[in-house]
Amino acid sequence: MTTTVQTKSMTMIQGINDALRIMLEEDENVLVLGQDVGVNGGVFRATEGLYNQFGSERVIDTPLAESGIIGTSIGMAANGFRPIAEMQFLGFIYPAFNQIMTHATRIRQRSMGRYTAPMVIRAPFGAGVRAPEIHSDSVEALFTHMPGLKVVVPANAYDAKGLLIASIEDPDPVLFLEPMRCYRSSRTDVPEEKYTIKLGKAAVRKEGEDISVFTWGAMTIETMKAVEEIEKEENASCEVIDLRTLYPMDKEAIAASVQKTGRALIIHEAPASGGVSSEVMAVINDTSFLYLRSPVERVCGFDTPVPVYSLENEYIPSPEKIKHAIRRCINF
Amino acid sequence: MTTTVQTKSMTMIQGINDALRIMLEEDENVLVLGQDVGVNGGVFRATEGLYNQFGSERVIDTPLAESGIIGTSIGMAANGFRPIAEMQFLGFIYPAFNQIMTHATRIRQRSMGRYTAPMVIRAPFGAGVRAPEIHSDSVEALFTHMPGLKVVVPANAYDAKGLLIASIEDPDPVLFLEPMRCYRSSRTDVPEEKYTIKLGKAAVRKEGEDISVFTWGAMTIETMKAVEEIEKEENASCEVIDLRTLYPMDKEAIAASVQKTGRALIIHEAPASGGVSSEVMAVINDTSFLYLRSPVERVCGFDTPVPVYSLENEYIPSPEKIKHAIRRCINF
Amino acid sequence: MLDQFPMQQIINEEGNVNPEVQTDLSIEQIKRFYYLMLRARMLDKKSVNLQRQGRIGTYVQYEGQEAAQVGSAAALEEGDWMFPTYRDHAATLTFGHSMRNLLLNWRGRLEGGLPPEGVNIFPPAIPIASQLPHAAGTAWAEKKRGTDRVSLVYFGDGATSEGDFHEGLNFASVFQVPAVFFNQNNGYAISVPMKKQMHAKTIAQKGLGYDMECARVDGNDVAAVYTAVKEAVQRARSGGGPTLLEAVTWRYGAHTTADDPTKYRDQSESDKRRETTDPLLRLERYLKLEEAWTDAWASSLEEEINDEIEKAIEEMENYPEADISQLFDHVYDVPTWTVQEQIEEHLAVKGRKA
Amino acid sequence: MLDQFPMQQIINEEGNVNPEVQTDLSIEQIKRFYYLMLRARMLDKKSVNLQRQGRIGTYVQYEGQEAAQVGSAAALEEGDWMFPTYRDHAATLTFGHSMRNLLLNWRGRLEGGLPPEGVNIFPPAIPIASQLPHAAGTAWAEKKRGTDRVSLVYFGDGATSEGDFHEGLNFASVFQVPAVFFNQNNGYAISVPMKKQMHAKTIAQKGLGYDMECARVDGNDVAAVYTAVKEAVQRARSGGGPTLLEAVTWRYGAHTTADDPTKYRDQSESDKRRETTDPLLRLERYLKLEEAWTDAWASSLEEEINDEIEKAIEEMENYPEADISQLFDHVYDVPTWTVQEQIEEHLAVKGRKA
Ligand SMILES: Cc1ncc(C[n+]2csc(CCOP(=O)(O)OP(=O)(O)O)c2C)c(N)n1
Ligand SMILES: Cc1ncc(C[n+]2csc(CCOP(=O)(O)OP(=O)(O)O)c2C)c(N)n1
Ligand SMILES: [Mg+2]
Ligand SMILES: [Mg+2]
Repeated sequence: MTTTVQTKSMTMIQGINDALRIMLEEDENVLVLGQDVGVNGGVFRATEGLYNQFGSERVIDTPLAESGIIGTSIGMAANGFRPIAEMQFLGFIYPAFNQIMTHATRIRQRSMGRYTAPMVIRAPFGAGVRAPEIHSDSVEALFTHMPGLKVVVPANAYDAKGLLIASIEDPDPVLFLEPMRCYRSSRTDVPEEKYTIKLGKAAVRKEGEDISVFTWGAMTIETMKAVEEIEKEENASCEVIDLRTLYPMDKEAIAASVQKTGRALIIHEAPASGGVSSEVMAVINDTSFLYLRSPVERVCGFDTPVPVYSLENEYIPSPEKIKHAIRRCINF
Repeated sequence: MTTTVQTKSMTMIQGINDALRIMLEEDENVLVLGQDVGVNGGVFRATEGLYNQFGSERVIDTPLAESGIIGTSIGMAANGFRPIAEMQFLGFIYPAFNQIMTHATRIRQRSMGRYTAPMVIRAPFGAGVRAPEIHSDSVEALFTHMPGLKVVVPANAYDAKGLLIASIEDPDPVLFLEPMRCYRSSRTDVPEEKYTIKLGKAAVRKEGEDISVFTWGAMTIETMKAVEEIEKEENASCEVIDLRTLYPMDKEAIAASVQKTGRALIIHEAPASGGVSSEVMAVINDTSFLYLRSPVERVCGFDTPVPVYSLENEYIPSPEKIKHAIRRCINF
Repeated sequence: MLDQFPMQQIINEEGNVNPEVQTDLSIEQIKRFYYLMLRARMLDKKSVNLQRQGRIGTYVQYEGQEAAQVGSAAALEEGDWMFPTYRDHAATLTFGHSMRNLLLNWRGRLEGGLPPEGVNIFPPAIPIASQLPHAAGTAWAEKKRGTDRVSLVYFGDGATSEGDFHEGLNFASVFQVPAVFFNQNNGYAISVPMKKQMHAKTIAQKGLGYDMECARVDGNDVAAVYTAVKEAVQRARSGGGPTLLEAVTWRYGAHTTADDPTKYRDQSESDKRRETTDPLLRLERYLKLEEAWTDAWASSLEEEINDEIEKAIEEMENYPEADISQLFDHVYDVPTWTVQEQIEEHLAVKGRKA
Repeated sequence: MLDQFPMQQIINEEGNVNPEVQTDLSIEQIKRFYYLMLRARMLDKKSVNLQRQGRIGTYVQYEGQEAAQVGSAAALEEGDWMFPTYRDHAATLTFGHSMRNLLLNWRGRLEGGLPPEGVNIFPPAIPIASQLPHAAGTAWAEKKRGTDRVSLVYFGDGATSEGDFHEGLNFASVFQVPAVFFNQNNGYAISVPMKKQMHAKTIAQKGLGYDMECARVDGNDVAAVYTAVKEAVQRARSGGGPTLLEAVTWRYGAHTTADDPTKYRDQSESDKRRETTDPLLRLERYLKLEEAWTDAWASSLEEEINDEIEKAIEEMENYPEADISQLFDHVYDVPTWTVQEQIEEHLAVKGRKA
């Protein structure tokens, strides 16, 4: 028996919109709320059309107050709803830090399971779209040190839709990070129907033998470019793994790949120190120490704020830098 | 020529109080502010006597609003003062996250050096004093991924005084974390006069040959205990390094020790994932890969919130667990 | 503003009923309030003793605030939501929390945050003012579902300084949710007196910025508190939106058993108030004036409550030790592999030792 | 509340002076305001064009809000502090910011946040409302030093929802610092209209919760804005504490050049307002009534301003490219080893490639 799945070529922003629509249709407890998500359809158009289809009781323009948005979402989640709260940019999540850190992530434990916070916090993030300062912050690492939360980062339309639906259905709070640079940079074939991608599972973007390259979000773009080039320039075969979920990380996938290749490189645009790369290194250390043929390398943002946009191209890890690191690893 | 330094046996809380008093005396631009720091002398008595000595214009009881405390401190710092702001517990710093992340740490760069924020944020932290939930959070890692900020953690009275004075004199914002459990747990001889300890420098608490154990704050207590015991139980010699500054980390000290011993263990009470231990591992990877004889080990808190106090002894890394990790490392 | 927000009172310090107020509170209801306040006070006093004896940990007393807490809690109905702070055990007890669990709270037990099934009480909020948006959220959810349930949230004078106070009130007013913001103005946030906390003379007036109903009541007059909260709750139930209430009260004791109030205030003020504004004494005076008081009745109550408390203490002390599974249970619905590995390691090391 | 906070006006839409108001504004001052507003408007229009031509990046327009910004900025004196948002370039320009640097801001240059030496303007705040506590802080510092300098902080209607709005006002009022909180209520926070932002009918009334002086002015009447701010500034200077002012205005255009306002409002409202409430047109009418207007004067101003703008654009376009050192300079006083290593590596890879 074969089933045919209707697919449609979508940008990531369409995949996200589609996931939201499907879940709003399916479950009357699903709500979308945030600044400009209603009438305006979101500053990136992620919620376009939803206000008209579902009305102001389900797709809600809120006051400009991140702590209020998350705080009231916690109350609604504890009382039966499934809020999907948008932070207009990840760099504006900081005022809600207390609500996320002390409540969204802890209410399940604090109430011994009586109250839970099944909610999704969506946030566009990352550099490369020439946005003003703060807008481009990549602070995913902060949220991987926050027990009770899951952190998800899709890199294409297919993953975005499947991971977002899985996040909405997840019984725990999920931070869903949307790399702005991927919103419209490419299209993928996406099933029109509902499907989910299990949280916590990485995706092998490209198989290879000589080095494992770990990345996520928009840095998959630079990474794939670098890998394509270097495979032509050198006699090297690279494995590229998109982690997709940053907490909990896919330990098996990391270990399996490093144990095969013996070398590892991690790419992210956030500052190196305290970045998620360190945790990937820790997982490699814990699982694959004896397999390593060279130190783990990382290519990351500088230990500086993401710069104003005139300098962001210097800031974002370039294919050149990635290639350099691959070479150093392979020739160690 | 010899100079005699007058010393006094002090607890850490006395060392802190002494540092504050000396700096308030020396520099009229130094201010102390926070909740209950004035008339009451601080909930841990860190500011005892200062209100009476310096008056309400220099030692200031503020409203109960962390963002307001840090935000106004930024304005005062940019306008010539050196505020020392107390967060009553580190777990209550979260409402000020935005002010720290987007302003205190960035105003120097955003204004190309015109405005700066030479301020210290003091915060008691850590488990083990049977405090209610949130009070015991150890979230130092979050602040090591925040370019523009320095993060300091003393473990005894001598370091507390010298590091706090250095922090107050530092031209950049410093987060000064005070392990509550160390406040009165021991005494050290502390010079009565003013002295500083350079930020960014670790301290070798005990030299050894077979393994490097890195830790900071209250975990120096468990670590020293474990090391003392294991050196009797096994034929092993352990080097213990108190990092003291978590950002920027003392790379030289870490590398020198690991290159000598070939083994490393990191202890902290914060959750393992995304903890500062991962960054120490990264530094070891980057500097000392070829010297490593076994995987780096870590003994940390669980990936859970710090529990309510009935379970905190299960949560805090025990000497037993530290010994176990040392054995595993040495017998690898 | 003091004129605009006079302190509403029904029973004054001498036990006389304000002749200008229409109240339909019966003697029976007043007696019930007296019982509830006595129960709360006796539990509080006992808890302070338990702390001194080392049988529970640091404790947060509420003596003096019984009228504010009992009067407000009594205005709720089953199914309503309550959001307490660490100091609001008189309120949660009144609303049906388990005395044993309240005591377990001070033993550092998660059970302390767990009310009986069907009683909607959030675990007490520790980060000041963070619970206000939650209350707006649960109320909003009820409004969306079309029920008539309301949310009642407690917070102190100090809490009004936090951003979450403002955001909670603003959301509640914008979405006109059925929430009652109940402030206990006990004059101090630990050592910080109200005049250092705000330039405003009342907390009630803070409702003006949200075009929200707001009022100020004598928080030591249980009848006034009950009446004001009842009115606010009714308004909320019937779609009239949120209310901000300020109940002016006083804590007799320290901020917590770890606090020394003599560092920042003259405790003789508390002694004076015990003789004057005390919420229980006031009802005693009232009931005596109404000739509804007998010493026998009062001591029978005391006996009954004493038994209840002793039983709860026994249950608390016999309660099984916290199991290590409580560390990681309920962090996620299903524990992540990180925690699983950590716990296995932990148990392995412990086992080795044992 | 609308009655309690009437919209203060000095020059009405037809250019007539409100006979009930005592004003000592001279014709010369009004002409100066006209010039400053024209300068701001011409720069704004030019900037929108530059953005369309790709010569600067996304731009935030303020057309329509010139009276609010110019009138308030003109009330400051040298040494005072200004805290703008991304939309307040008419204010910063008036207070002495460099036109070239303002343009560089839209090229993603740090210089955009840097005013000339001696001009105290903070870089424009991006996280909404975060600048209010800063303004309270600089004002507090001046008070401590005993100077008479004040802080003036700009923020929008949307900003009033953030916790920092509340905390900033509360600190300012508790410590009675010389700060003026100047709200530009342009009716929208991106797409969100005021009525979804707050239940209150005015922003001025939010001062009541802090016992703070507060008032509401016609933000398109530069004379009214100037007068109200001047009064608040004088009060602050002389120890009278902070003030909250609401200036009711309107942005004609989009939120930014990346925004499409037709998604959420009828732009014909802007067209209508250009003919009625416009701040420049109003002064033109006033000056004509006063027989102080000549077309020659107006076009000489235009010419002068045009030259200034063209010169600034040239400077902006000839400005040297951002050097990579700007990435790490000024992150710390002295760069940490981490950054140093990262930059060395970066330059090495670049060098290798070059
Ligand atoms: C965000 C936050 N900051 C600081 C504290 C520490 N703290 C605990 S109680 C308290 C005072 C609270 O005063 P108030 O709101 O008046 O309530 P009360 O204790 O008087 O009932 C403070 C500062 C906290 N719990 N949370
Ligand atoms: C903390 C924060 N949240 C969200 C944003 C995104 N944002 C930028 S401008 C804006 C609307 C601001 O409205 P208002 O305060 O009325 O000022 P206006 O833009 O109308 O001048 C929003 C939501 C931000 N910059 N900061
Ligand atoms: Mg209080
Ligand atoms: Mg606006």
